[in-house]
Amino acid sequence: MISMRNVGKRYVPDKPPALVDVNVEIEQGEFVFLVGHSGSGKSTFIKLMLREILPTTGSINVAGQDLIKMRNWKVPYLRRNIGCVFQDFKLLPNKTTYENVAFALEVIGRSKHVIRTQVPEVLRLVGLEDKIESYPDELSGGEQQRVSIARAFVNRPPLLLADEPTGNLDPATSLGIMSLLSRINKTGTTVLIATHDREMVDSMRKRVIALEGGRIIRDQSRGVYGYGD
Amino acid sequence: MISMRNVGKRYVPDKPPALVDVNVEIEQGEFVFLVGHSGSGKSTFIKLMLREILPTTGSINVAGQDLIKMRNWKVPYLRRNIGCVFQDFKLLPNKTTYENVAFALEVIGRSKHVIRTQVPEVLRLVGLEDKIESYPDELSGGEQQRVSIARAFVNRPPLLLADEPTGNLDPATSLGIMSLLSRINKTGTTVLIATHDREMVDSMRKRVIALEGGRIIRDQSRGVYGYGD
Amino acid sequence: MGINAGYFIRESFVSFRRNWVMSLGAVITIYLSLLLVGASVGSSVVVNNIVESVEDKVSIRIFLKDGAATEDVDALQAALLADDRVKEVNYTTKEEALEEFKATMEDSPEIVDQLEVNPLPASLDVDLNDPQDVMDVVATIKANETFPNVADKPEEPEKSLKYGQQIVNQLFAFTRILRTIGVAFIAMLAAISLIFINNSIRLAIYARRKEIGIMRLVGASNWFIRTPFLMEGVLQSLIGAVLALGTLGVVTVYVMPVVREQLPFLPFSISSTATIQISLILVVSGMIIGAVGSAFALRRYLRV
Amino acid sequence: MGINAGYFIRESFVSFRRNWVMSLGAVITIYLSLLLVGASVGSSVVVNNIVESVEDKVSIRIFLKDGAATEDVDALQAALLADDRVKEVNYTTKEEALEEFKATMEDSPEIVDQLEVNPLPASLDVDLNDPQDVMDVVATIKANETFPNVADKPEEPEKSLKYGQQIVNQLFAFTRILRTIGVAFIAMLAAISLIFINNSIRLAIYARRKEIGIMRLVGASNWFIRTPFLMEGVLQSLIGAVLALGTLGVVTVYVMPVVREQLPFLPFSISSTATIQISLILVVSGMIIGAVGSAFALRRYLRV
Ligand SMILES: Nc1ncnc2c1ncn2[C@@H]1O[C@H](COP(=O)(O)OP(=O)(O)OP(=O)(O)O)[C@@H](O)[C@H]1O
Ligand SMILES: Nc1ncnc2c1ncn2[C@@H]1O[C@H](COP(=O)(O)OP(=O)(O)OP(=O)(O)O)[C@@H](O)[C@H]1O
Ligand SMILES: [Mg+2]
Ligand SMILES: [Mg+2]
Repeated sequence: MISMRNVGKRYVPDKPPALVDVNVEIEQGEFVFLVGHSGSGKSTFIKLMLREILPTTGSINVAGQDLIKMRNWKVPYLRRNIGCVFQDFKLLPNKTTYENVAFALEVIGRSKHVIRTQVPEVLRLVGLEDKIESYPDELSGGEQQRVSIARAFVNRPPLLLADEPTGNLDPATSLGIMSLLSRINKTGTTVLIATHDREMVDSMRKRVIALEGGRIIRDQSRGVYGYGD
Repeated sequence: MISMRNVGKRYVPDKPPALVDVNVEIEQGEFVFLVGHSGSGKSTFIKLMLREILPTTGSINVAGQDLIKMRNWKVPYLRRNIGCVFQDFKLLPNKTTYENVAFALEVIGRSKHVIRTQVPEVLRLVGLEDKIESYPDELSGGEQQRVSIARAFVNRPPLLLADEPTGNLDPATSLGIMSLLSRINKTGTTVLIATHDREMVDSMRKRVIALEGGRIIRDQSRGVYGYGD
Repeated sequence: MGINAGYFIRESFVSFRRNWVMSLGAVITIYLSLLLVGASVGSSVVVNNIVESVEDKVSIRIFLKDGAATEDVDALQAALLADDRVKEVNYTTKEEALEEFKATMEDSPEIVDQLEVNPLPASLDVDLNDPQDVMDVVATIKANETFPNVADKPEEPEKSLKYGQQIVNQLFAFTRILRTIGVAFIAMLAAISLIFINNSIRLAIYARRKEIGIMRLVGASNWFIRTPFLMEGVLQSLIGAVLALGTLGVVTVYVMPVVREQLPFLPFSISSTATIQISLILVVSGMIIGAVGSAFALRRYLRV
Repeated sequence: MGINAGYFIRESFVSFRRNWVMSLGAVITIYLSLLLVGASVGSSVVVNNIVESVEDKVSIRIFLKDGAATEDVDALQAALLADDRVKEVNYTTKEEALEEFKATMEDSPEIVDQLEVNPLPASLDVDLNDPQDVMDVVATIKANETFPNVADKPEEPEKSLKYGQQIVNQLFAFTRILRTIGVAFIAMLAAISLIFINNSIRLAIYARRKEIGIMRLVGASNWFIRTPFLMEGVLQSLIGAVLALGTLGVVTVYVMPVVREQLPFLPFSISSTATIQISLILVVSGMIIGAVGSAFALRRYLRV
């Protein structure tokens, strides 16, 4: 599903790079945690996958497509196969909760009928059934995060990326979201989660990739959060 | 320092209110955690304190001033005595890390000399000494959060509010921030932290105010995160 | 993979309403720009009419010598009439010339009273289709072979022709400049309007660049993002154009009659074809500007 | 609590640079608006000069009867000269009148040849300070007691006075309309420019409303937020005004001489005082518009 070879990313020429020599293979259907200190390169990793940015060196292959050689106009089609929960949510400020989630379906040309049935269903799953008409700035931080989560998987993408999906959620809600992601994974979706939530990582016992200073320092199946602190 | 009496807040007339009948007294020098599920009213509580919004009912007193009767032009002077870490960081996008932090000092008319010595000092405390010239969109989520923290206490305010200050930070960095806040509290600053970080709350054993559906359901000194999940 | 056709229409209207500060800004800019352009095109049509009516007074008078052979005069007249540039040729007899002279001299009838013989020559009066051709036609007349036979003073051809020699040059120099200035001014206004409109659309899209980036990240293709923006641009332009048209209409209906009353001697008028043309140009160019402006402004933000 | 004076200056320049899309938009708008206003004020000065030069040709000629008493003529002349509205009064003798007539009749010298006695009357030619007063002065002359004594045809006062009766009314009606249209057009342009400038400043500030909200939340007082915005607005306006001035300067230096060469008979000129006045007005009004526009646009977002 995902294959990175010798990937490096340097945002500013004379500053230390955000990623160095990253080699990763992720199979279809895997459930992977990406952990690391603040600034260790987790979001950069995810942005590369979405082709939001291009790597400075190395090659990336997602869903059988070479992201470096990919033509610009093909990028939207790649992204439609990737659901992404962004660290800063990236909700459209002029659209309601409902419209934000529906947008992901409109983009791929789903019919009105499909949208009308799927969107409320997904919003119910993340516990936002009574915030359907609210604009993002009328939502609490955790509610915005859940809208972002709902939008990410409403179109059942084969690959789900989540950048810190529970940073603004209380432990109970986090647990709910995690079991939701786990259920989505069981249906065959590949799931990659960048997180700081030690409790969650430790309890799930899934594959863990740990970054530090842009390098992979650990890649364990059935791992734990680690870092002896 | 803070006194709320029968405070209620309803954003939309025919929706359930965000806060109901809240009565709280917080003394100068206290260290208080505010916990609760997503959407339980924590950010609303903090916004009321900053007079970002006005309550629908009840009265609020912060630092000896009645916020409901307060004239509009006096609000900036209130806010200069309150450092606040916002859940969505609220950094100025056109200013660098340094300038964002310096802004809090410029606002209160501190001299260039003071700014030049204090800002780098504070940025070092939150571990951002090498991100001084970066703009917010060149920072990772956790780095932005730390800029927001640095800005909140750079002018040594008597009251420090923090809304989810470690949501985007790894456990190690979180711990560093927490011990920093605890040290700031020891110098006499009142600290109020809205958080979901169970580990942190449980380890600090400070006063905990728990909200649920906008009501205070628990107010314990030396409490724990609670919620048996 | 059917696309909701209604999506784009709904989307552009909703967005127009929700981003009303921006939309209003764009509409106002388009409205005023088109108003300005429309007003100046209208005024230039009016000025052009006036200029033409002045120019139409330019004609050539050929003085004939007493007793010129009728065949010669007829031959000259026929030759002139055969010329494309000539509208009509009238013959003025000596007596008619004297009557005209008396009319102009009515303040000093003593002068006319003292005249014993009629000193005024008969003449051929040549009206032209395009007054600008006057010098050319004069040259043609001088070159005509029968002209010396009939001219009042054949040895001095210049003196046998009257066409306001100095005035004509000045008049045409002036009207030429006036027309050039008019065209230049309208071109300038049009260019400035374009820049203004493009500017305000660019600002409106700049203010929403984050949104566009988000749409891209969620997998929207460029045309999917662009279409509602373009339609919104067209909608804004359409509203602006209609408002401009309405204002111009009101001015035409209520202000023009007042001006016409004040200046009954000047041909203040715009034909209804010209009005319809101006309207159509305003609306169509408004819409094109809106669409093209939005498309250009969007390009920058559609790359990520 | 000393304030860094330098803060605001630095802040407004830095912000101008970092928000250059917005700044550029505002500068372009201000530049073109002021250019438009400046160009039309300039043109209206030129047109006004032309109109005045045409109007200056309006004068009153009083025909005197042959053998009118010199004292009476002198008395009338003195009375006229005493009038504020009269610039000068010249005496034209019968001989001079005949010379003039010959000059106009040079095409038909036969008419002049046939004259045995000089039928033309002597006259007093009255030049006015303000040509618009012509009708009033005519009335005054008719009311003057020595006028009937010297008039060529005392029983028909209208016939003893020549001032282009029909032409004068038409001319003044036309120039009045021309002036009104000129003023209205400039007023419209100025109003539209104001709206444009305000519009683009408003859009620029709208695009930064989030920032303004953040500043408020961090404890910045309204004037602390406002000052850099206002200074930025003034800076933008200043740049726009200077660009507009430069463009107008280039046009005056390079284009005006060409036009003047083409139309030597028309007084195409703008005095340097007028130029300086226009420049000053442009720059100052530009700055005021920038400051006031920003202040107004900010008000909405300074409430939280
Ligand atoms: N656009 C950019 N320009 C320059 N530097 C950048 C940019 N984006 C990120 N960086 C830097 O790259 C490094 C890695 O950033 P990244 O966002 O990947 O971290 P992260 O692991 O997601 O951290 P966090 O947990 O705090 O979100 C950081 O030091 C950051 O400052
Ligand atoms: N501007 C607003 N307009 C309408 N409703 C609002 C607005 N802001 C917040 N709310 C609602 O009020 C409730 C409380 O919101 P608040 O932001 O205080 O929650 P919170 O405790 O901070 O949650 P989280 O932990 O998710 O940040 C939520 O249900 C939210 O949807
Ligand atoms: Mg990150
Ligand atoms: Mg909150």
